[in-house]
Amino acid sequence: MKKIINNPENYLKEMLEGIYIAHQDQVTCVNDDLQCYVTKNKTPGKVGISTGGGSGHLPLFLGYVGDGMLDGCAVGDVFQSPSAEQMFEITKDIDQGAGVLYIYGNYNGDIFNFDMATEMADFEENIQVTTVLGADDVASAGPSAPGEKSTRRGVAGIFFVYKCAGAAAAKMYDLETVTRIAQKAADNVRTMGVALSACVVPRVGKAGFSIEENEMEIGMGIHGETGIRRGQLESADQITEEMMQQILADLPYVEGDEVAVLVNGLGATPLDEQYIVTRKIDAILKEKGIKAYRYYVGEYATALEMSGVSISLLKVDEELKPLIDYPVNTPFFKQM
Amino acid sequence: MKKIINNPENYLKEMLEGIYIAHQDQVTCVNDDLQCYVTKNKTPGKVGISTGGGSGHLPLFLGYVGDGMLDGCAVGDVFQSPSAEQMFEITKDIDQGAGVLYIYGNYNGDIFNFDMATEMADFEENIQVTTVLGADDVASAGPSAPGEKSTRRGVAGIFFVYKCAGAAAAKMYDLETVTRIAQKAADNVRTMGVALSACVVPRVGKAGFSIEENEMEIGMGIHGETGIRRGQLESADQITEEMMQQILADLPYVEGDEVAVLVNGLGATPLDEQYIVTRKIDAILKEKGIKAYRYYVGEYATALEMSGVSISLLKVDEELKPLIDYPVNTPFFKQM
Amino acid sequence: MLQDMKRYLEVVANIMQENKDTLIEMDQIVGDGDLGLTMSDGFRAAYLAVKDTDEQDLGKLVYAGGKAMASAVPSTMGTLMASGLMQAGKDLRNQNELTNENWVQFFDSFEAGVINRGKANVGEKTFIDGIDPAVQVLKENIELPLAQLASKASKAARQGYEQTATMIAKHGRAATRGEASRDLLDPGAYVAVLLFEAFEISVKG
Amino acid sequence: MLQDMKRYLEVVANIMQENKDTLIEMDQIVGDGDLGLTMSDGFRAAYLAVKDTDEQDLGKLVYAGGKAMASAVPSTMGTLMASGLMQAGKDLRNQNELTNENWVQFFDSFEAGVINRGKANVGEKTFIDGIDPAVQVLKENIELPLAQLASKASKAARQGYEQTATMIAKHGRAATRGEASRDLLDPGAYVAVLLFEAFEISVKG
Ligand SMILES: Nc1ncnc2c1ncn2[C@@H]1O[C@H](COP(=O)(O)OP(=O)(O)O)[C@@H](O)[C@H]1O
Ligand SMILES: Nc1ncnc2c1ncn2[C@@H]1O[C@H](COP(=O)(O)OP(=O)(O)O)[C@@H](O)[C@H]1O
Ligand SMILES: [Mg+2]
Ligand SMILES: [Mg+2]
Ligand SMILES: [Mg+2]
Ligand SMILES: [Mg+2]
Repeated sequence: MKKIINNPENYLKEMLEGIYIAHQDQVTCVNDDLQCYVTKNKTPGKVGISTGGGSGHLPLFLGYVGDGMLDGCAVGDVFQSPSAEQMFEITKDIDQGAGVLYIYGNYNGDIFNFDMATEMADFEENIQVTTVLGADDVASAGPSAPGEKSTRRGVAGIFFVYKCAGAAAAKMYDLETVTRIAQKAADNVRTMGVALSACVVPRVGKAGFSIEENEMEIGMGIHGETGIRRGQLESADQITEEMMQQILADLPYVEGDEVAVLVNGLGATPLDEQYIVTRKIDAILKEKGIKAYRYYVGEYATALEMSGVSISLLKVDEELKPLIDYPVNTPFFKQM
Repeated sequence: MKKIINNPENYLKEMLEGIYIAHQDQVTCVNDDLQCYVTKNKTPGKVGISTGGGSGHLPLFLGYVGDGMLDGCAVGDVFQSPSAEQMFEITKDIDQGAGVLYIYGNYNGDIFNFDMATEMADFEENIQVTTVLGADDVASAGPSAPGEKSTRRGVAGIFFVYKCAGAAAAKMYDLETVTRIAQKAADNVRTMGVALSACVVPRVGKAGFSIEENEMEIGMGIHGETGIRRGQLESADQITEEMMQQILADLPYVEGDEVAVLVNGLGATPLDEQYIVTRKIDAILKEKGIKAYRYYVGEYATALEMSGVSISLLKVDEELKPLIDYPVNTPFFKQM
Repeated sequence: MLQDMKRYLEVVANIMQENKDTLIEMDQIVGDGDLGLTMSDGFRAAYLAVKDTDEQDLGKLVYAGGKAMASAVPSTMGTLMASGLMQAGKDLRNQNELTNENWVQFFDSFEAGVINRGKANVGEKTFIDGIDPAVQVLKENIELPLAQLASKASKAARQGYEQTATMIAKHGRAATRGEASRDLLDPGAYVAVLLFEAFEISVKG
Repeated sequence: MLQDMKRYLEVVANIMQENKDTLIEMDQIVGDGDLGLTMSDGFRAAYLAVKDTDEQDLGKLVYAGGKAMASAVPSTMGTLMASGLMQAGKDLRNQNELTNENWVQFFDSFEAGVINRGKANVGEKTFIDGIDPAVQVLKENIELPLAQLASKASKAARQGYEQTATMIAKHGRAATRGEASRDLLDPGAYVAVLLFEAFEISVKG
């Protein structure tokens, strides 16, 4: 384990202290619980949006709390869900009188806890809460049958759900509308990733799996979950082609569509390589007659020091485009 | 070598193509030479600011081209200087009638080429050019005697020189003033880094050095240049303490000073760890009675997939503070 | 004697601690490897929350342990185990002795709490496949001396656990492996085995 | 015959290619390891720029090679070698034969161009410590048959290079090592050795 840390038991606490120090003008915590992370900027009548999930994915999840995006985030320990009580405390803090939307990734632990928190918010405070799950990882399972719950994991594509829902809330739409828009974004985003190396949970101290020097794993999850194919490392163009094929076929995205594209680094992969992938994505989209409405490139959802990238496509229409374009100002992500 | 790339010979070209595709609304290149990177946004009468240097450090150098910062950047191959002709072409493009300031790191190759470019600008186009060097790496050499050229390498601290000079130019100050301010920022910034692992130049294909699993190197340069001490990996607090001691003693920064702080990830080190370092920096500054005016945390100057961090302190006064606060909008760095 | 429940939770905390690495390794094969940490931290938190209390209501005592566990380790299995304890606590309200009936109620309610939160059925390769056969045995043999009852239940839990190597996972991270998950033993079901081993030890005296 | 200069630049390009890995390894010890790439690419570019030209002016031919090298490999040594060629080109303007005098002028001007750009003195552990002794030998033995002259110069370059293992680096990345740089051989000085080995080979016929 090669990390710049102190006692692994203090990893979360010290990381959060650093974040609150650096960004004290914009964010704070509820009831002195560092794991209850909220924006300082409230707007009466605005729908509150909260997220939550395990740490180890910065800037996901807390990095999207700020103007034009989210209001709060329950922060779990590395790769672990925060607790229902923490989610509930945040819900009370960010309710600005118009109800609260939960947007989080499709993981058991998070679902169980957000469900408990929803019950608490209903019973104890009469706050209306709705939920939209991020379940964008094409590699993690087949598409779900109509009416069935998706078994797909949520990965980087949740960024687009935050982006659209956050802009809708900032425009003072009501809870029903913000929820509908979030669900629409979730329904129209697909992601696929590739991993080149493992990552180490600080308290575990060693990698939970390994990838050989000449290998890659297509479709690996952001906690190291098994992907769809382990094989010889290929060229950037080949890897991009394989991932794009799976993504494009899934929704499917077709000629004439417009998409917002997120090229996301998993942690150790230089930006250089992410742009080499971007170049190939653009060539593939052009060939298919799909228009790239906007590109986001960089680290948006990481897996500690894992190396690799993921690609997310969001199909946009006239309702989503202005929401994608809406300005954002969080300590970790800004758009003008 | 574990990289998502195609033929290493095409690394630079393909990376730049990706960047121009993703950010076509803001940047372009001169004369179809991808390595001559300039902003699309010109302001008549504004001092033009150009930088340049080898690739492999994204978002350095080209990432700081945009509103409120730089106008152009000559992009070299990985860890190699761009050519004098490329610098000259950019100089002609970004001269908005008020002369051009070159800000770049203190490396032989860059100096030789920018010197050639300065001669060309003088002789061939009669454009007035001034130069300020980034030479902030405390680990790379002792302080230079008064009047002597610094032998220190330029590393992440150049970000602050760009920031101040960029804001000064945006405020329409003249070349002499912008140059004076850039020099003042350069004189008041100090950096120290630590590396935990090596990086691989794509065309070389293997690491130029290695760091054992339990080792770190304090003071290593962003091309893997030897630092001041190789030793057992220590805790985040110990490492931060050692780096801060050397930085603080160097200017020196003293009680009552105000500083802007940059905590910079070298590429593979998660943001989490950078914030653990931030927390300790803040404790040390408080103890010394130095005020942290603003924190920047993230990847600002990387060394491909090297893991490690650097700390930069800029001493600010009433002239520099509003320049630090001035808004910026580049594809890679935004401040509101 | 409520002391018996405190002692049981102490033995559980210890056995999870001893099996921490085993659970980590098992979970690393199908999931993210956190199970050893969450089970040892979580049951430790439950025990510490009840250890020094004067509470005389068995139900409130168990419920408090569950709430403490929920806050300490809000992972999948952490929340499920907490939900189990909390449900058992609700159903044991106003009891203050550990009769055979109350022990059986404890495990029966524990299972119900987990099912209510996690919605898994028998045969879907989860914790349920470890606890369910043991609860059946408890119910059918409620008249046996406690030590014998515990040992019978413990055997049933282990058999149930071993059966998971023939099932396809339908829940959690393992589910994404589909058919490939079949030959693997389920780590959550192994937690059920440990809960009943602890029961055996703690009632042996 | 300008053919001789083209042939010389071809041999240089080949010898840099052959020594690519050696130069990379030497430069990795003190610097960033790029030297093998820049020298082989740079001198290849210089050669390709003159290879098929009808240019009859020796100076213009050499200058064109230098400009091509400057654009191709703008690294420290790349720019220095380009500055050397460009200076030699300026000083050989209007010449069209490769007499002994012009060969000596070529290397003398080459050194001057490098010093003008890089401002290094003899004894500062750079390329200069390889080329300077060789240029002295050339000047002192200008009347010798060309093959002998080249071989004498080549020996002097190698001796100069070996001397660098006693010097402290004052320039470039190596300079930051201070006293620790003393025992190391300078890779830039080794490039001077290769330039004279190529000279020896190319005039041997
Ligand atoms: N819905 C469920 N009901 C009961 N047990 C479950 C359920 N989902 C998962 N489990 C159990 O949880 C175990 C994994 O727990 P844990 O490691 O905490 O999950 P994760 O880390 O994947 O969130 C599995 O082995 C399984 O036995
Ligand atoms: N000012 C100088 N004058 C002459 N030679 C120099 C000078 N500075 C450096 N060198 C030579 O350049 C060599 C390194 O070249 P190169 O690898 O291109 O530099 P870098 O990669 O460090 O920029 C050194 O070994 C040295 O011989
Ligand atoms: Mg990173
Ligand atoms: Mg990175
Ligand atoms: Mg797990
Ligand atoms: Mg070099």
